[in-house]
Amino acid sequence: MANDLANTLADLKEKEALEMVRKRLDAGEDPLGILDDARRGMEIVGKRFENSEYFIPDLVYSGEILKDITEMVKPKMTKDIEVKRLGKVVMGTVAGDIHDIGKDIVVFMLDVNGFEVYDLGVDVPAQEFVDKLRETGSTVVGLSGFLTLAFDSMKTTVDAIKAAGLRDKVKVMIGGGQIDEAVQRHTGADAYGVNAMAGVSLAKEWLGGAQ
Amino acid sequence: MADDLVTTLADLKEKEALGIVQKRLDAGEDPLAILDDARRAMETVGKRFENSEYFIPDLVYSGEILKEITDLVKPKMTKDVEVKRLGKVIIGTVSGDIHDIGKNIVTFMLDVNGFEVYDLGVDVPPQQFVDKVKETDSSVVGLSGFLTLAFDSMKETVEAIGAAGLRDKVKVMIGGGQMNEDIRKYTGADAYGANAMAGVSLAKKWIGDG
Amino acid sequence: MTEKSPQQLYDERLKRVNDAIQLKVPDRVPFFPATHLYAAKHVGMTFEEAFYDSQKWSEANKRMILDVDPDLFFSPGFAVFSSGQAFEAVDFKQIKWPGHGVSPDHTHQFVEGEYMMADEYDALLDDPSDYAVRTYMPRIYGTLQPFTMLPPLKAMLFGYAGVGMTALLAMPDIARALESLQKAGLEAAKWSGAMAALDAEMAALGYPSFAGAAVVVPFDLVSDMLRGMRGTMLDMYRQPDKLLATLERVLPMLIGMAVSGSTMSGNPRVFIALHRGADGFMSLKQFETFYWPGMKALILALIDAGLTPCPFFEGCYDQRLEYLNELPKGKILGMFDSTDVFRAKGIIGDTMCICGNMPMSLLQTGTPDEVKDYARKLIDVVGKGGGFIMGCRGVMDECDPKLVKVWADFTREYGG
Amino acid sequence: MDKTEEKLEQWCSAQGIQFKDAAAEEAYKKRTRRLADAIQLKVPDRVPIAPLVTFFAPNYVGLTPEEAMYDLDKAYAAYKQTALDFEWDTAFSHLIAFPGQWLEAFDYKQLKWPGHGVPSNRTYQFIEGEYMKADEYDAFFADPSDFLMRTYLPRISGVLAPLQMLPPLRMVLPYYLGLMFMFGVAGAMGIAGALESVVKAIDAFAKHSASTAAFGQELASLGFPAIFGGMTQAPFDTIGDSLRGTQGIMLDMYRQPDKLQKALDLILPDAIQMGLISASISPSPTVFIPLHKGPMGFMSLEQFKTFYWPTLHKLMLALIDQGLVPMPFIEADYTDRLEIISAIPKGKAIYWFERSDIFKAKEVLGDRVCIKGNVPSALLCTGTPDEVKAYCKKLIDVVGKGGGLIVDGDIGIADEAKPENVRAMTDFVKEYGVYR
Repeated sequence: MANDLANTLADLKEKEALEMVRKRLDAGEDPLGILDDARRGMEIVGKRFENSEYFIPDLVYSGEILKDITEMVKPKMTKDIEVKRLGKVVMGTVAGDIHDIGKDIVVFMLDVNGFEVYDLGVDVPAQEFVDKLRETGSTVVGLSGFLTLAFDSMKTTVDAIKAAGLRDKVKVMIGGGQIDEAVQRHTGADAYGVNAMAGVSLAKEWLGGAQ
Repeated sequence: MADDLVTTLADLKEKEALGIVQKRLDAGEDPLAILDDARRAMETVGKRFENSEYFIPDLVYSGEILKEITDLVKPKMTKDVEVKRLGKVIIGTVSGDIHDIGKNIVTFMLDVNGFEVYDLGVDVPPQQFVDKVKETDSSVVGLSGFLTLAFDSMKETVEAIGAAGLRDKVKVMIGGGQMNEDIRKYTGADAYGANAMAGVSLAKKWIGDG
Repeated sequence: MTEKSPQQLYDERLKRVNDAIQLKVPDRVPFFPATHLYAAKHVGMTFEEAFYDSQKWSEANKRMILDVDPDLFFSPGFAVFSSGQAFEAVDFKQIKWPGHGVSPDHTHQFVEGEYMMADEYDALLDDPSDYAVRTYMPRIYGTLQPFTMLPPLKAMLFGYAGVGMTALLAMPDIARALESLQKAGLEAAKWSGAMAALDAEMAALGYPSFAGAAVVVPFDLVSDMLRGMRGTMLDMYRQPDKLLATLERVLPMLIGMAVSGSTMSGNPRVFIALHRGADGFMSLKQFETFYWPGMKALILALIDAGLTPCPFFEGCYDQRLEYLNELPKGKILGMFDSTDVFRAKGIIGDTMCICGNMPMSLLQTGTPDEVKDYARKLIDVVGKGGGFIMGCRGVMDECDPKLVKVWADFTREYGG
Repeated sequence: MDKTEEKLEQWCSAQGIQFKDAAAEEAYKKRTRRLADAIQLKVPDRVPIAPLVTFFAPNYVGLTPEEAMYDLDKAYAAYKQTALDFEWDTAFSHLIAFPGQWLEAFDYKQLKWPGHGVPSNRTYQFIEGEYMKADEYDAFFADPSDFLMRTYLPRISGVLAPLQMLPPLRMVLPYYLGLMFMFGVAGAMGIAGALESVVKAIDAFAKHSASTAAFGQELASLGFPAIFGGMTQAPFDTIGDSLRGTQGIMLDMYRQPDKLQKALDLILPDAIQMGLISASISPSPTVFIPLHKGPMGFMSLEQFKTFYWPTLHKLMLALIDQGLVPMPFIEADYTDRLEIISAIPKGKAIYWFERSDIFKAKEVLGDRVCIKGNVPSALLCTGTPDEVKAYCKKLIDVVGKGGGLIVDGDIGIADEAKPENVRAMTDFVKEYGVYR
């Protein structure tokens, strides 16, 4: 039964998955157990994405199903769910750029891989990254950008982190659109990730958690 | 074969009827014979309309098919078709009124019943009726009207015919929309027809149907 | 040797490009930089000025084109498709433009959104223009919001009652909306006129412009303009039939748009920016079901109409290259972003002319030697045996003029 | 309380109406109650008389139809004086005396009107035509509103002819590509000029609408409810009148019945919307539906059942569903199709008969719908007061028995009706029509 939900969700069978959740709730099962299964289902989704069995639409769709499940389960919950997290990552699309597709995928993949992700959204000013790093004590920051204007915004952001005296405490990764090693050198970031999986690997390398 | 066209057209089987005409033309048949069959079919259509088996859409549709048949046959014709006509009738929608549906039905029915019909169209001034009577020497005039304004227009038309000194030479029938016996009296017409068949009967009565 | 006339130069450049498109070996590698807003940077003006001052924007492009000397130039009217004044007149919500939502020095950007809701497919399919007027336009143009109060446009058919509905058009809100539309129309016409004049001027100076019309493939129309990326992705699972019906429905309209646009401009090249069909954006199976049929049909229809489709393959198409071989040979100019064009040459090199993929990073942050090295590799590998046009991976908004010059000069020298 | 009753009660409560005085309020409430009772097949205090008035009102006060169509204030005064002189149970404004300025500004092709194709003392008339060709169904289906904008409107209005140069409106869907395209073309083609003319036309119509709305308010304040609240059409008539023409739609029943059927289904939701929207602005729950192309003679019973009735039936049921009271004006003769049209919920509609056998209608439909009609125009125009009274007596005796009758002329009050006959009809119904 437990296996069922994880796999059904992972197979993107929306109706069946929701039906299972409904049955388990009706049977009085622990909501946390259900959410834990769902989380494992999402992990499988992430794996499949990594293996190019799944693509962005599958991530979006699984996210929708998860949202539905959470909404069903929430009213029955008496305590908050606590998941052990591997570490904290701050993410955002840099100033001047409002593209969020790539950033959202990285956030998704970091999340299902056990990281606590602080998503600052799009068009994020350099100072906001700095503030968030201070506030959360995160040691990894991911800068996303689609347009070529992001080259300079990323550089400005890395410079701001440096000016705030945080440069040696945090690792900076960049990615998206036209970003490559040349841009990495231009911006002074620590690494460039060619895709979301690369971002996860970098985070694991920097924060630990590689299995 | 000949019967085929008559029944197919009368049954409104457009494709079949046109197919038959094409075959007969290809076989070198006399175009006039084909048109005669078509005319007989239209008579049947008229009968069925009279018997309330057919309705206006059927008249319209049969008219369309007939037009197509005529278009097919015409290029092959060497002489004009001559049909013996029972007599002449002038018809029109009276001044101020542009409704033609009722008038067209009466025209259709008079035609398939063997009358020579002069259709003056809609919004016809009294003088035009008078002129046409003089020109064609018709002895029957049909005044059609849909709106209540036609009451007066009909009255004026009948008066104009009278003023031209033709009143005793022609019979006037009226019909359409709100017309009834009261209006006939009001206009001074000779008769009121409740429908197209009544119009045909009146024409036959006045002109005789041979 | 006497100097060539502009007409001769024009013909020479066009022949160079057409030879490449027809997979022949041109006299040298044609050069087509996707300059987009680069002219502003080239002459030192803001992007905001480019959106608001047609004269300045035209002059900047003229100077830039004469300096860079391309075989095809990227029409300034394609970069700034209408003026800031026109957008303001209707309070255009779907993009942010320089000085209006984004910095005066940053390019305009599309505002991703669900402009059509999941349950509105039937309304769109039943009466597309009614949907466009009463539902879609009010969402994307702020000033047209009052159109939501209109009765169905079909109401005009309802005799006297329908006639009465026209009185609604006199409501002050509706009248104001119509006025704003009229104002935007006049501004847009003014802008288009200025851009067309510049294209004509450049032609007289010997420079052919890249494309005469732009269009999108059916899937991108739905994904970009209507349902949004997220909505369309969910529809592939939840209501695939409606999505497919819509894709089919919009195809003739897109073909018509491209064909009439080309006819009006007299330029056979049709720009098709491909957005949501790249590797990663959907599985191959989904590509085969939802994206490729409409894309293929559109391209074939354009070729049928005697036009030259110029798809820009945004992102990476490494996994989908085989599909492209279903297209006719020597009729298409394919522009590539991060697709491995060196590998692609071996797969689709006999089908379509390849243009691209000079990295933007090098043109913006690289060194002259890096630029030359990459360009050399492109010419050596992808340019082998013709069928190649030198171009870049994206648009050149932030490129360094010095590096652009290095790139242009090297292509002309080495590509001979 | 069902929805119809609820709506009728709301109407009778006269809420939101500013009355001139208490007498007016009492009169208004009495009149609406009388009509509500008749509609619901209860016995009212007397037979209501609620005539529709077109150009009788201008004629009655000595104004030509042309003047009524060109001078809003004079038209207003004419209809007001008529309402006050006859004191019927409802008032009808100059709503369908279309403003001539509007027709002129649009260069409207579907009507001839006084001074424009018909004499100044005559009513306007519709010009039959094939405004949509037989082979245009598919274009209509593919994008109905686009067809209307770019094909239909240019055909019915000279001023709107430039619309045919516009690209389809759906072209705005492909983002700025479409926008650029559309704006560019629109600008180039001088649509702006046409737009000005349109604005002028719309303005004329808006003044007219405002004036008729004010009329409704004033007459209500004086105690007279409106004769109807909304207006719509049977889908068959919409396709037949506005698009295909009588001849065209008749041929379509044979040659392309499937396409015709599809068009009828397509337009049905709009017909319902029309009724709902137009009725929503009036306190009166009745919806006027003039029927044109379905009577005996115009089509066989079989064709009526196949093409005409199904969508009309659905339209009326949809209106009833919202508590509205459909009031079809059943033009010409429906005597052989009374059974078919009796399939309607009890006490929720008004059937206004013209030339059908209204006495037989009472037999067949009397226990289902309220019957309206049908003093013959012939009598009103050419008869004597005594003849009119005799007809009204028979109407009240037979059709009015047990309630469920509203008296009107067969087509409303004929434009040329003699005032003394209208007076006789009015007085007689008020006197003899009292239920005791």
